[in-house]
Parts: sequence; structure tokens; C-alpha cells
Amino acid sequence: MSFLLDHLNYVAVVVLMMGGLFIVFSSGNLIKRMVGLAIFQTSTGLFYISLAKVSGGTAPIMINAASKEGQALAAELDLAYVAAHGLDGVVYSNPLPHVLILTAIVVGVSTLAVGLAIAVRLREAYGTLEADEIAALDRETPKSTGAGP
Amino acid sequence: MISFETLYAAPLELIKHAPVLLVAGPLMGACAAALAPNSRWAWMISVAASIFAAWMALCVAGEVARKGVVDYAIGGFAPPLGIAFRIDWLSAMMGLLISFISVLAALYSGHALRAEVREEKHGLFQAGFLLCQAGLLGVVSTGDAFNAFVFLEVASIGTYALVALGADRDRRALPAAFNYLIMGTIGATFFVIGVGFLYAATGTLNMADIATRLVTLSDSRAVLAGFAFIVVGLGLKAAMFPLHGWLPNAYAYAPSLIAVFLSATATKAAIYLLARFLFTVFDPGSGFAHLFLVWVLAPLGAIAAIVCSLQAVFEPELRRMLAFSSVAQVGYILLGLSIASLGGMSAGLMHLTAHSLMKAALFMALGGVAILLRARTLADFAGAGRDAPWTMAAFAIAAASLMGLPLTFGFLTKFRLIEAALSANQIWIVAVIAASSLLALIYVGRMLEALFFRTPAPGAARAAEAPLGVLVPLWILAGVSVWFGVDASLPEGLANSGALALLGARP
Amino acid sequence: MSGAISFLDANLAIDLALLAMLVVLAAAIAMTRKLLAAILLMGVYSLVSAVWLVVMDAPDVAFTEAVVGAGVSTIVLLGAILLTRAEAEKTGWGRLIAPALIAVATGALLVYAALDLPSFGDPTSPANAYVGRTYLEVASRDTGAANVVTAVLASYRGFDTLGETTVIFAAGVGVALALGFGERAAPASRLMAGATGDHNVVLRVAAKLLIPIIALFAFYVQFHGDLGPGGGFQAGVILAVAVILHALVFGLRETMTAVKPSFARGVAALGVLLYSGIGVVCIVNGGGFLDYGHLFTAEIEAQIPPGLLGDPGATHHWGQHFGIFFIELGVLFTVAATMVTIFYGFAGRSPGGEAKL
Amino acid sequence: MTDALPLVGGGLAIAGVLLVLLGAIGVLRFPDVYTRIHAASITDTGGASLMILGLCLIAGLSPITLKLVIAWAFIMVTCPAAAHALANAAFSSGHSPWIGSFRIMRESDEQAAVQTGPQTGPQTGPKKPGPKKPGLQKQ
Amino acid sequence: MLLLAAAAGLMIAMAMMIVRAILGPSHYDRILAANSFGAKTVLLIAVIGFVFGRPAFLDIAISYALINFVTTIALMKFFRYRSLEAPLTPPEPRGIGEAGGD
Repeated sequence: MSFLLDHLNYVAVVVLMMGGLFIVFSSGNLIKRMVGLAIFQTSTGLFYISLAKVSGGTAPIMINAASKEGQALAAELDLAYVAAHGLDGVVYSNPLPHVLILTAIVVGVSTLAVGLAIAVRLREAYGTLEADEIAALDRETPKSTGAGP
Repeated sequence: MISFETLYAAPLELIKHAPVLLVAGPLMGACAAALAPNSRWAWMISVAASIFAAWMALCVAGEVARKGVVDYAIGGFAPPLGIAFRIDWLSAMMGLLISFISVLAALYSGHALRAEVREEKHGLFQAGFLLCQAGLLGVVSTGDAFNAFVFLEVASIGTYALVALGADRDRRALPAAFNYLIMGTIGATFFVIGVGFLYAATGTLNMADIATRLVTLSDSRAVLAGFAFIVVGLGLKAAMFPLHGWLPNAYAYAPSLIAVFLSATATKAAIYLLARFLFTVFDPGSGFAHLFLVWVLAPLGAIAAIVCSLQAVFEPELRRMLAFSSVAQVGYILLGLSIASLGGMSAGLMHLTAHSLMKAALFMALGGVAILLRARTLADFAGAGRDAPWTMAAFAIAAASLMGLPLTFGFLTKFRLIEAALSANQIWIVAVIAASSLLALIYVGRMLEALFFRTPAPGAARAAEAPLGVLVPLWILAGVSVWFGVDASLPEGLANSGALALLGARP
Repeated sequence: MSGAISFLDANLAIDLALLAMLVVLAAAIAMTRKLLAAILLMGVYSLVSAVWLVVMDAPDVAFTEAVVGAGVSTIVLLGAILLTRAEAEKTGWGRLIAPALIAVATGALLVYAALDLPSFGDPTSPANAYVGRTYLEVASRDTGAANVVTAVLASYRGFDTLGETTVIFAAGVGVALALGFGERAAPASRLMAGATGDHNVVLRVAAKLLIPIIALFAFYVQFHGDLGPGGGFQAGVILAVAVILHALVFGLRETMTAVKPSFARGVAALGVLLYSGIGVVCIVNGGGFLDYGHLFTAEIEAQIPPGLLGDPGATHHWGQHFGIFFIELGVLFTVAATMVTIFYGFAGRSPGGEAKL
Repeated sequence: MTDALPLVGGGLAIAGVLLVLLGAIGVLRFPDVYTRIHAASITDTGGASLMILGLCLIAGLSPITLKLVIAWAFIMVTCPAAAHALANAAFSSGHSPWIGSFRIMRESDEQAAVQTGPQTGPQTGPKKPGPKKPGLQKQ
Repeated sequence: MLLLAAAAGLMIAMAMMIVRAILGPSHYDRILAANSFGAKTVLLIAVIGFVFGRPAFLDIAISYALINFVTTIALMKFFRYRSLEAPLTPPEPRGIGEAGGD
């Protein structure tokens, strides 16, 4: 039970990744594909952040352990747990994955913007956004057709 | 051994920082190109930045020749904390290859853009091209797993839109670009997931550091999953056989400059990263990495070499034909790597170089002719060899290299590949290469037959000789293919050192 | 006191409840064919994941997810379906099998591996005990920034952030190449021709009130970044949102005369140039690329009074402070300008396109 | 006195949450969009006011209180404005309330009625820009 | 404890909003739900800050409140004008756009 609870977080994040991936591959609509891609990328971020969490920790923004806020945080800690893991004072979560995911989110929104821009052009050139219809249109008009910029 | 010390001359200070300037140069050039007042300025900035990058790549190679491995800690923070570049012979070789092709592509871009892209977009186009170049150079230089992802995306994101610009000529560029974007992004995200598992298992992102800490973790399921995700992710980016679906259309309908540049560099950088992870981060001698090499990479490479050559044989459109052949050639390279001996890997890396050179030349020649001729299928190109003899002669040389005719670089690399397979007692690889070469003979033969021996349909548009700005880089590429075919000491030395760096880098 | 127990349990309970919401939302997005609903749910998804990130002690990431996911992504998606279509076609059941297999295979591998990971929240896991812990110990000392995330982002892994800024710039280039800079934006008089009545007094007043405040808030976020959550990226997006709000309320043309597309394009490029320029300045002054310790030449360094930042005798982080300041400024420039460019691209490409010009 | 403040603050927060919950139930149970807007917007601003007041009491006099007040001010400006915009958009697109159509009101505001029929959200005319209404293109 | 209960209550309200956002039936209901969800998110972030002892992160809540507003305006324009570029100024000729523009 405890093992399951300890890993439930990861499993939930994995389910989200599966959802994103499923949306990307199952939708014929290109905009929905982009939405699925965004979910997939976001959930990857959630996975990293899960790795970074430390029980009883707080955000990695340094506070003075002697201050009122710091003491309140230290008081909330399970002392046995803290002692068992060789921690002292205020416990912080791991900052490194946060940094990585900041970058990844930015990459995600960039991809989204470019993908949607291409989708808009696609719609202008083909009049549809369904992958099947686009494929059908490509099959029946093999002659060169400029889309117009 | 090649003496690179004689090839470069730069102020000492510049040499010291060459690894990072190699990336920062094109990057800053991209900003300048985006600000350029007109097309001409943008082109000059692009050429200048590419030449600067090539110069820096030479400097880096010289340093590597002197020291063996060049480490450069960015921001002054030592590796596990900071990001560090780690450049060994393999990185140096890839850097040289990418920046050399970039210079030629930049030279070519002047004419190609004028013909294919609207004037007001030239500045941004050059910016995108330089960003892609900076990203690829970053991928091959960095020693940090996550940084590699960032640079993969720097290289990709601009490229998606650049491929889509082919829509001015053929609207099929748009679905191709969209598909490329989806697959490329999924590949990159898989890579990130894989890196995440490695980080969870080792607590670090520096590749060398990961490798050191993985030694004790060989049976961890997290590491296994990390390996699988990294391989699939990079396989998508590198168009490894079953994951190559995005490639043919993206190359076929992109503006010709992008086809030249991507076919020669983008998949190669991904293959580099794959090799880096397979051989430097994971232990190829044992465990799942070894199983993967023998039971997955080698068969997939073989299937790619056969199946995609077959697809090329039955493909009516010339550029798609070349694109399928690219996937097949990726198969050769992976076959070489999968042999995992010094000879095999060296042959694989040599073939990588050879393929870059010839594919760049082939796409460039087609682009040069198609500047005036809106041609796509083999029939459209009929008789182009007579109308544009200089351009098509270079095409023929590169095609001969693709086929593996003696006296060309392609022949030599295939020969080395066969040698390595024989010495590793893997006769089936020889058979695969022979069969695939036969198929290459057929599809290249079809191309050349159409280009040189068929008369164009009456009333059809006729090709004209490509302008000088295209002919010069084109003939440089073709010339290098022949030069290396006759005297391969330079690429062979580089590839050997690169293979040694891969095999010897285990901690 | 039972405080310690409830603290940890409450954290886990909120964590799992939010994840359950995310799963429900993802399922709903997968099912719906109405793209607008999908986009709205996507916005809600971002909000939930941002709250989750706050619970997971990642306020910086939560901030970014909030401004990006709930703000920019939603607006860009809206702009895209305005130019296309708000309804997706039905997908046959047969076509769902292969995607489901791919997703399940991926998920199975992930679960298989994830169950091997150290327990959730384990402070001794390799991920939390090695480099991450070191950052917590040394970052404040090395850089003088209280926010370790900012310190790592801007200093230790400053090169990643340069790459990230470049990615954003590349996205701006890509969107501008594909959609243009909003040249097709119709004149206001044509858009509003024939509309009678004024229904929007409330919005106009609210917007007039909010736009300067949003801009001010952006600068607060920008310059507060090394003390609290926030930084150049978040501030850039918020600043861009101020411009977007102006365009939404007073018309794109009006905004484009105030913030010219060419200006936005220039600022985006200048931001990356500023960032990499800082790196080059460090090289010129004898350090490595982005080595802020060498941002100033030795002569200037010698003239800085040691107690300037309030800790006389201690090592001052003058170079680090300035380095982080300038690169965050570069990020702000690029992000704000690129987001505005992207918005111009989508909003300015009038549906119906050529017919309007 | 100082011990009582957090308790009072907590109580106020709970009161605010109850209000928000009431509103949420309203949003779930009410029959049409206008009544739902009514339920949501009033309880959101009211609940937010109570909660933020409570949190202010807990925080005491500090920069955090200032931030809370700023957040409150923003909510007080944006939530009603957004609710107004939403109701306005629903009304002018001819979305009928549960009790009956807007026919009487519509005659005084014909422009809104010409545009689209009732119950049509984005499904109809996806590419039709609003101003291009029939008979309105004067230029 | 009181604040924890408040957080729980808010999350229940958020779950109800999600139900409304999924069920619809009209898009206006969804927008309403999303908008109201945003308001509750602001409150939840504020409360969570107090529950877990770091109330300094209210910046995030403030930015939510602002961005939520902008998104709602964008949605509203989507419905009323089918355009993000139209101004919301009164129709009296003020010459907006003709004078300037690129």
C-alpha cells in the first residue's frame, strides 16, 4: 500500500503522458493534434517536477531559517524523518528540474505557435484541417499548385 | 595523422574560446540577419557567419589534434554544476562537416532564395537557416544531455517553418512540414523523458558524469527505460527506419536550400547524438545496449537499406527518390555503427561524411536547375543533362558516389563497410550492402537515364544552366567527393579518430 | 502535535486530487470534437497543473505555466481556430486502435520504469541528493541570488537559457515567415463598419485601467526575479499580454501603430544579441563565455566599493548581479517582442484573407 | 487578541469558501447560461473578498497583505468585467435564456439579432467575420 | 486546519467547474466555467501559500487574475466579432487605423 502510494504520483503523470500521446496520434484534426502535443509536453514537465519534490520541503527560494517564516516551516517538519535523512533546518525541494522544465515549457509554447502557424497556412491552402481530407486532396491533384504566400 | 595545426591560424584568445564561438557566431549572425535591411545584406551576414563558424570549427579541430579532448566550461562552472562543452575527435569531425556544408549552403542561398522565396522574407529565412546551423553545431559540441535537447530544438523549430515555405511552389510542403513538426517534437519529448530517467537514476545531466555513475546501475529499470526513450526519440530525429515517415515529403517539398542543408546535416547530428549516447553514455560492450546494437540497430539498418532503396526505385518524383535514398543511407551508417568495431564505426562515420557531401550536391544541382524549371518528376527533368551540362555533370558525379562507382568517395566507404563486416564475420551485412547497392544502381540509373538520354516532351519547359553562384558550391561538393574517392586520408583519419574517441571514451 | 503528519499528508492529498483533475481533463479533451471546448479545457488544464506546481514547490515553473498555458497558448489557439474551423471531424473507432496501442505501450514502459524509481519525495534519491543538493548549498554563495532557480537558470545553466531564448526567437521567426507580421490587418473602420451601439464601455474602462498596471507588474516580476518567483521569461509574457490586451480592446491597427511590427522584430533580435553579447563581453574581459565574474574588467572591479551591496568584507557578487540582470533583460526583450509578433501574425491574418485587402 | 486573529481569519476564509461552493452548486444546477453567470460572478467576488480578508488577518501587517489587497483589487475589477463581457457576448449573439427568447429586447437592438439565430455558438459560419453582416458593407 | 478545509472546499468547487466546463452545453457555459475556475485558482494559490508556509508567492495569483481577464476578453471577441483584431471602440468615425498602420 505504501509502495503504491509512493509511486502513485508517477503513475498519474504517466497516464497524462499516454493521454497526450493518444490525442496526437488519434485525432485527424491538426489543431487537436497540437493540443495533444502540448499536453504530452506539459506532462513530461510534471514528471520532472515529481522527481524534484522532497517530502516536507519547500520552494527553493532561500529564506532565513531564523526568521518567523523559517521557523514556522522548520516546525512543520517531521523531525524523525528529517533526522533520518541527514537534513537540517529548512528543507528545500530540488531546483534543477525546475530550471529544466522552465526551458521545456518555453520550447513547448514555441512549438505550439509554429505548429499552429503552419496549420493556418494549411487551411488556407487546402480548405480543411483534417489529415484524411488533406491526404485525399494530395492524391487527386498531383499537379503542382502553389499555395500563395 | 592529419596535421590540423597547419590548417588554422587564429589569435590564441580566439582559439581558447573557439568551442563556444562556434555556436555563438551563427547565433548572433541569425539576429543580425533578422535585422538586415535587405536581402543582399542578409545573404552577406549569412555567408560571413557561416565562414566564421567554419573557421572556428577548424580551430577546435586543431585544438583537439593538440590535446585530444577539449573541455570548455561555460560560465566558469565546472561540469556537474555548469554546462560544459566536451569536444573529442568525433565532435570535431561533425563540427567540421556541418560548418563546411553550411558555408556552401550559404553561398548557394543567394540564388536559391531569389528564385524560391519572396524578397521580404529573405532576412528571416537566413536567420532561420543560421539558427538551425547554430543548433546543430551546439548539438555536436555539448557535453550536457539536456543542453543537447535545447539545441536540437533550436535547430528544429525554425526549420519547421522553413520547410513550410516550400508551399510557395507546392502546397504539399505544408502537410510535410506539419508532420515533420509533430514527429520531431515527439522525438524531442521522448528524448527529454529518457534524459529524465537517466537524471532520476544518476542525479546528473553531464554525459560523462552520467556514464561514470551508470557503471554501477546497469540493471536498473529506470536506466533501461531511459535508454529506450532516448533511442526512439533520436531515432525519430535521425529518421531511423520505421520512424522515418516524416522525412521524404519534408525533403522533397522544402525550399531547395533547406533540402540541401537538412539532408546533409540534420539527421547526421541526430545520428551523432545517438552514437554518443550508445557508446559514450551507455556501455555498448554488455547489457541492453549491446543487445540493442546487435538485435535492433543492425536489422533495422539492413531493412532500411533494402526497403527504402526499393521505395526509391518505384518513386516517380526525383526529390522524393533522393529522400528515400537518404533513409537507406542512414541504414548503412547505422549498420556500420552496429558492427561496433573500430573498422565498422570508422566506415559508418566515413559513410556519414560521404552521404552528406553527395546528398548536398544532388539536392543543390536539382535546386539549381529547378530555379527556372518547376520540375518534380523524372519526366519533367527529361533532357536536363543536355540543357544544363555543367550542373548535371556535377549531379552525375554525386550520383555516381551515391551508387558507389569506383574512384568516388561513396565507393570507398561502401568498400570499408564491407571490409569491416567481413572482419567481424557478419556476411549477411555484405549481402545487404550488395543488394542495396544493386537497387541504388537501378534508381540512380533511372535518374541519369532520364536526365541525359531522354528528350524532353515537346513544349515542356527546358532547363537552363544554373548561375555561377550555384555552380561554384556545387562543383566544390562534387570535387570533394572525387578527391576523397582518390585520396581518402583526410576523412579516413578523421573517421578513425572519431571511432576511437567513441570506443575509447568509456570511463 | 499532529502538525507534521497533516502537513505531509495534506501535501500528498492535494497533489493526488489535482492529478486526478488533470486526468479527467485530459480524457475530456481527448473525447471532445469541439475545438473551442478543447482549448478551454486546455486552459483549465494549465491552471490545474500550475496549482499542482505550486504544491510541488516549483513556483517559478507554476508562474511560467500560468502565463504561458492559460494566457499565450489559449490566445494563440483561439487565433488559430478563428482562421480555421472550430469543429473536428469524427474519428472512426478503427483509427483509434493503433494510437491506443502506441500510447499503452509507451505508458507500460513508463510505469514499468517508474515503479523502479525512488519513492516520491525521497530526499536521498540520486536526483535530489547529488547536483540538486549542491546547488542549494552553493548557489546563494556563488551568485548572491536568494532564488536558487534563478541562480541556476541564469548563471550555472545560463547557456541553456540562451538556447531557450533562441528557441523563442526561432518561433517568432517561424511564425513571421509563415503568417507575416499582420500586414493584412484590416483598418478599424472596415472591421467595425455598420456596428451600432456601444456595448463595450465596461471593458474599455477596465482595460484602460489594467494595461498600465499589467506593464508595471511585468517590471516588478522582472526585477524581483532573484528574490522571488519570476524572471525575464514570465515578465516578458506579461508585458506582451499588456500589448495583446491593448490590441484586443482598441484594435490591432491601433496597437500596430504604437508597437510597430518592425520594432517588435528588432527588439526580439536585440534581446538574443544582448544575451550573447554579455557572453562575448565576458570573453573580452578575460573570462569564459557567460562567466559573469568577468563581466567587468579588473580596473572597474577594483573600483567597486566592497560594501556596496551591504555585506562589507564578504565576497561581492557584483558581476553575477549585473550579468543576471542583463541576461534577464535580454530574455525579457526577446520574449515580449516575440509574443507580440506571434500575436500580430495570428490576429492580423484576417479570416478570408486576400478578399479583404 | 493576537491568537484570535488567525482563528477569525480562518473562519472568514471558510465563510468565503462556503460562498464559493454555493456559487459552484449554482453553476452546476441552474438552467441556463445567464443564471449561471449570475451565480458564479457574485459568489466569486464575494467569496474572494471574504477569503482575502481572512488571509489578511492571518498574515498581519506585512508586504503579503499588500499583495493580497492587490490581488483582491484585480479580482474585483476583472471578474465583473469578464462576467459582463460574457453575458454581453451571449446576449448579442442571440443566445436565448431559459425563460424565453429575447424577442422584445431584440427589437430595440436589431443589429445583434440579425447576426445569428439563437443557440448558435461557433458552430455556424466559422469563417464569417462579425462585421460582414448583410447590408452593412457601406464601403 | 481551517485553511486546509478552505483549500479542500475550493478544490471541490473547482471540480464542479470542471464538470460544467466538460458538460457545456453551450460554449458560453464553458467560458463561464473556465473563467470562474481561474478565479478559484487565484484563491487556491493564495490559500495554499498560507497552508504550506510560503505565502510570498502571491505574485502568481496576481498574474492569474490579470491573464484570466485577457483570455476572457479574447474569447468574448471570438464570439462577437470572430476576429481578434477588431477594436472595441464606439463606431463613431474616429479614423482609427487609417491614419497610421504599416
